[in-house]
Amino acid sequence: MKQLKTELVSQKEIAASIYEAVVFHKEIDESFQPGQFVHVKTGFGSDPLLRRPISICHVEPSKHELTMIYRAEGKGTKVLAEMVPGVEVDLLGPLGNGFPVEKTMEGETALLVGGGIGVPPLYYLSQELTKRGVNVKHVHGFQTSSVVFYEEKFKAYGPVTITTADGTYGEEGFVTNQLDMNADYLFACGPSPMLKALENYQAKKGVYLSLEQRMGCGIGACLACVCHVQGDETGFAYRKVCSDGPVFQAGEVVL
Amino acid sequence: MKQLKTELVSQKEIAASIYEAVVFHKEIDESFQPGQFVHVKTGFGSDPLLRRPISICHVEPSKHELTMIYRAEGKGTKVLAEMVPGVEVDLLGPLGNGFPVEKTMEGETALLVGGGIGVPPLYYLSQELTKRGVNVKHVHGFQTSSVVFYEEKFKAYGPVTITTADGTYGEEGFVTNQLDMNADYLFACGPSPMLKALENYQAKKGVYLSLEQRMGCGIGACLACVCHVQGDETGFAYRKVCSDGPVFQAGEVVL
Amino acid sequence: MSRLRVELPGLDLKNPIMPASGCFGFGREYSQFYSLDQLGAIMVKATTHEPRFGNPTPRVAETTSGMLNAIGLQNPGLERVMVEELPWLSKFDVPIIANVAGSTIEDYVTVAEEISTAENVHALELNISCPNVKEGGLAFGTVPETAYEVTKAVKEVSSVPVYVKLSPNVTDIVQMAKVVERAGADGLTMINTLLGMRIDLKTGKPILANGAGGLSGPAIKPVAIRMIHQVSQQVNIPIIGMGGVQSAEDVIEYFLAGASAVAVGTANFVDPFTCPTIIDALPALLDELGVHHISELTGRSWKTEWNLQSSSH
Amino acid sequence: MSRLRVELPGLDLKNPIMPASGCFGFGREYSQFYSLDQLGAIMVKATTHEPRFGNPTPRVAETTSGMLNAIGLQNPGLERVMVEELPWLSKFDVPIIANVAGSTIEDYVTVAEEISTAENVHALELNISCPNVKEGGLAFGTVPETAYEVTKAVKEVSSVPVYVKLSPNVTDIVQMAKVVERAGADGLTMINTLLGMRIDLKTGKPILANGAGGLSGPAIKPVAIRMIHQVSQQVNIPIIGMGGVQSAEDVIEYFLAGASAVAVGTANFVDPFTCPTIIDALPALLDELGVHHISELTGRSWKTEWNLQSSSH
Ligand SMILES: Cc1cc2nc3c(=O)[nH]c(=O)nc-3n(C[C@H](O)[C@H](O)[C@H](O)COP(=O)(O)OP(=O)(O)OC[C@H]3O[C@@H](n4cnc5c(N)ncnc54)[C@H](O)[C@@H]3O)c2cc1C
Ligand SMILES: Cc1cc2nc3c(=O)[nH]c(=O)nc-3n(C[C@H](O)[C@H](O)[C@H](O)COP(=O)(O)OP(=O)(O)OC[C@H]3O[C@@H](n4cnc5c(N)ncnc54)[C@H](O)[C@@H]3O)c2cc1C
Ligand SMILES: Cc1cc2nc3c(=O)[nH]c(=O)nc-3n(C[C@H](O)[C@H](O)[C@H](O)COP(=O)(O)O)c2cc1C
Ligand SMILES: Cc1cc2nc3c(=O)[nH]c(=O)nc-3n(C[C@H](O)[C@H](O)[C@H](O)COP(=O)(O)O)c2cc1C
Ligand code: FES
Ligand code: FES
Repeated sequence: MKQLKTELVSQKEIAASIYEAVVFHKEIDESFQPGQFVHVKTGFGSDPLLRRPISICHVEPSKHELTMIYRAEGKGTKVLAEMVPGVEVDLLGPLGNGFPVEKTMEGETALLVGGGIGVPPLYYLSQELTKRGVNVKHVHGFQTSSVVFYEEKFKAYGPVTITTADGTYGEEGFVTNQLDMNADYLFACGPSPMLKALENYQAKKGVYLSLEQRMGCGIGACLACVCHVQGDETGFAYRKVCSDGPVFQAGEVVL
Repeated sequence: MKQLKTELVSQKEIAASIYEAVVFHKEIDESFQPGQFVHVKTGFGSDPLLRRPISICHVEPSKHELTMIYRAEGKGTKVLAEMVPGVEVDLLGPLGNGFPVEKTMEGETALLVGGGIGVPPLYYLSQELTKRGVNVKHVHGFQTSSVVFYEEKFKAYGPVTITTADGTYGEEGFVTNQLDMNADYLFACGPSPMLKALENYQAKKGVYLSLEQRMGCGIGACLACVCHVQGDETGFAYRKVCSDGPVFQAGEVVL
Repeated sequence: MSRLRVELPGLDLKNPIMPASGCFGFGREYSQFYSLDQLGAIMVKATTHEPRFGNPTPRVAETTSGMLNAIGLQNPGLERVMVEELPWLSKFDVPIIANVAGSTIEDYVTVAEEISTAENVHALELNISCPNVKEGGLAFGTVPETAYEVTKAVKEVSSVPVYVKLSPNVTDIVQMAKVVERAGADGLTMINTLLGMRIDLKTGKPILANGAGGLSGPAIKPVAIRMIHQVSQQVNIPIIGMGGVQSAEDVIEYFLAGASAVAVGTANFVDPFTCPTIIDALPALLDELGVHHISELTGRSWKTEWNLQSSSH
Repeated sequence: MSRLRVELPGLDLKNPIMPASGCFGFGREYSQFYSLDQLGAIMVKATTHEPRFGNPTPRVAETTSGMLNAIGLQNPGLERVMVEELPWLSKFDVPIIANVAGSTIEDYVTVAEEISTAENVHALELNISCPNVKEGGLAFGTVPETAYEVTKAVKEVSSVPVYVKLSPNVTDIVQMAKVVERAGADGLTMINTLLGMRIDLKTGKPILANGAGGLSGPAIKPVAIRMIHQVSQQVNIPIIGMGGVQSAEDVIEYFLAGASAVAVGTANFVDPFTCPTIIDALPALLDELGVHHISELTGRSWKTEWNLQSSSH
């Protein structure tokens, strides 16, 4: 976990309001793991004030480059989208605990389920799983055709099913209708209703969900991002999404 | 008076922390007069919030270009200095009443006295006076040699005496020690102590001083920038620096 | 445009957007940018009985996403406002809300009585919350008893409905609101500025000649939203909200909190076209939110019926 | 570095910069960025008698140049703070200011009595101004009588000096300050957050699950400066100032207003190195201002002797 004043190498709109930004810093290396995130300062003054949590979509350790994919929707991400190559992008990272890639073994199967801007971290995950010889399948849900991204890129690692809520691309409906029920692992990232729907998926070896929560510090100090622990009777047990998560095993925390 | 979303054509540091910025907008034309100013939005969000008043240093009506020279010192001007050619610079202008160029006549003499960042508006003034056949002399005071600018440019219109407070360039001391006492007109812009010292200069035809004041709206609506009227017994008479000024005849308002 | 039309005591507004008092003078300057006919109403600069010069300069200072002002109620006095400013404004088809200030209750009464007779003045805004004058001003707005008295006295003489402008510099804004409602106020306008200060590092002294001043701009919006959210649940008179409004989205936030109309202050200085830009943007934003008429939004953040409705979506 | 050294009741600070309570946990996280030895002191997260989970999420929302929080005093409770957190912090050479909170006076007394015995706790900060808990919290900080009582009760049991943290959500901050001074407070810390709210346009409801929350960050700095300017002229106990501090310049502004030390809250989230960066920048800034020792700046904005001195320059 470091503060890195990275350089914006490139930035492009890869789908409607969805941007892919690549940053460079010599300390970007293999310590950045799939499912971890970076906390990004957008703009220069005090408006917007807080950093924005963005998942690590990909890291090229040899080039010291990190890719993020984000939707420019609110104030901060819109400012980020306006930043041009060459400018400094201040980020904290790598933050949190990612997907447990190290638990997986060659020949196992993993189902990766992403919803909207929950899809990006699965890309890096898919690559790392593939490297270990895990067989990967993807199911990605989007609102509509114009916001679909990275389909081809994911195909390099395994089959990809796309769903759109309005049926304008791929299968109509939600990811939950397209799940292969035989995977050893399920790894998912997306909006909270999607995660809730996946919580009871019976994967043989484990279901891991990446959560979202509004954050202050992003490093575990401010207690903005806590969630309750499942089965805790005292009511006081908690996990911090930023530093204990964002990835939790299904059943660990209350969604 | 219009809101113009101009394009920043060029920007360079011409002396220590002194920037020359040129902006383009097709509505920049001869209606922009020497001594008037523009009210400039710096940066994009709400921080900094208020516009910054900057004098018109020069206008090229044929090219629809306006030049400003400013010192990057506080928050807003520092943000402005970071803006790169191609970006939009939102300004209101032309604002206020400038120097009464139209009163001058061929063959008359004018002494132009500038202090620090009060020098820029005199450049456009000097050009316009010269066009009318007025004989122009310049006395410009600066803190120190590193912040002296535009000496050669002013020389194109008439002799230039430079003073520096620390004696590192030109004459040591203040502009007030270098005044030719025979001019028909004295036109001055600079810090308030300098203007006070010049208030009683006996020019045959008139002394005109350009004032500075902290502003809110810049157009006469908020009453942030008022000054008292000399000799007013009621105490209620006032002038607004932004819309009645910034140029006043010596003796009109209380400095 | 009828989806923006709002009716409030004394005010039939073609839209609920108006410049806030003190940030628009008497309209002359901004009329150089656009026709004032577009505005829902205009809250003109505070008027006192006698002319006032106000405070020494500097009168404004910038803060992070805000500004401080200590104008000190400079104005030409009741007579000139009646003879010069209001008649000039009458050429526009826009109701005027006259901001009334004073140092004593008699001052308020005198101004209110006369100014409320001006043809285009459709409502008064009682400024009992100006932080920038020594006597009166803020004191009226922070002491419930005086707030009550001045409101009641003005109500008795005013020919038009009276809105009372609340100060945020109080421990209990709900109490103040209830007190002025009880005194007969027809509506509330809130919030006036928060008391603030900036100090110049070089001189070591406050930037404003007056020392402290009133903080306005986007920085204070969350305080205004909170207060309107609280007050609108406890009173039965409408609220015109203000504080940091810059966009149509901000306006919607104020309505959701409990406002029935919204005023724009500091933002006029930042972008002179703020009011017409907001007015133009509102219909599309209402579409996006699936709302037909803007008034449907008032108080939705706390209205439980709406909670039930929306949860069935 | 002796030009930054500051002595306050119970506190011998190598510099006057410390993280503000609730914005730095118990130091563990930020110790990954830099050694906590560098800090003047640490104001740790509020401790209550029993553990608390706090409020439901979302607990934070961004505002223009500020943020709202409604954490709700989540903390592991007195016992674990005594056994785990404070001992962990004792490996650093830095005095701890323990932030004490509760729902009843007894709660405060219990926590204060015990926590003040911890070896590295050099002072208490009495949090009578938390806007985010239903009972106690803000109520203690807005009613003079209760503020008096809780301060007095805690003073009686505390083994270390007691600083009282004032709420800005009051009509008369000077009165509150005087009351707690009279009750025996050794110092003041101010300000806690302003009450604010943001509403989500899409849901129509407040962003924070709690509804309202505490506004912090640069947006509130002018309010804090104004209050410290007022209070420091009326009390004889020192003030640790806070609210929107981001830079060494901000720190100087607080000193000029009347603070004797300064705490950094929200800025830690924006830049984790804010405290050490400020500490490093201060000496050069003092040089620029021609000041030898930072304490010389306390209250200069209102000290008349300094007016006279400086005018002879
Ligand atoms: C661990 C984690 C990883 C994420 N990864 C990605 C990603 O790879 N790509 C992507 O597009 N988005 C991602 N998000 C969501 C992203 O953080 C928000 O969309 C973003 O913060 C919204 O900022 P804004 O400026 O667009 O909106 P604004 O409305 O201006 O945001 C205001 C405040 O609310 C917070 N906020 C608003 N929406 C969210 C949200 N959904 N989750 C958390 N905070 C929010 C912002 O961080 C900010 O503090 C991730 C969130 C988390 C927690
Ligand atoms: C009519 C007029 C013409 C001017 N022309 C020029 C020019 O051509 N070149 C130039 O460099 N400067 C000029 N100035 C001064 C310039 O406006 C200030 O230096 C600038 O506003 C400071 O902004 P900042 O962001 O650097 O400082 P900040 O400290 O961030 O400013 C904070 C606030 O104070 C105001 N302020 C601070 N100093 C001054 C000042 N000296 N005068 C007025 N407002 C101030 C700012 O406008 C802003 O609202 C002019 C001022 C006026 C009134
Ligand atoms: C320069 C200035 C002058 C003001 N003058 C008045 C006034 O005369 N009467 C009044 O009731 N409010 C006055 N106000 C307060 C505004 O009407 C408004 O309540 C406040 O600024 C908050 O809104 P904003 O954040 O949109 O500016 C003034 C505000 C500013 C900035
Ligand atoms: C997330 C968060 C949690 C806070 N928790 C506490 C707390 O536990 N006790 C307390 O006295 N103040 C608490 N505060 C208030 C801060 O200590 C500080 O007074 C306030 O945030 C203003 O300073 P700032 O603008 O630098 O953040 C908290 C503030 C924030 C932002
Ligand atoms: S965001 Fe601060 S603890 Fe998680
Ligand atoms: S700056 Fe507003 S009247 Fe001059």
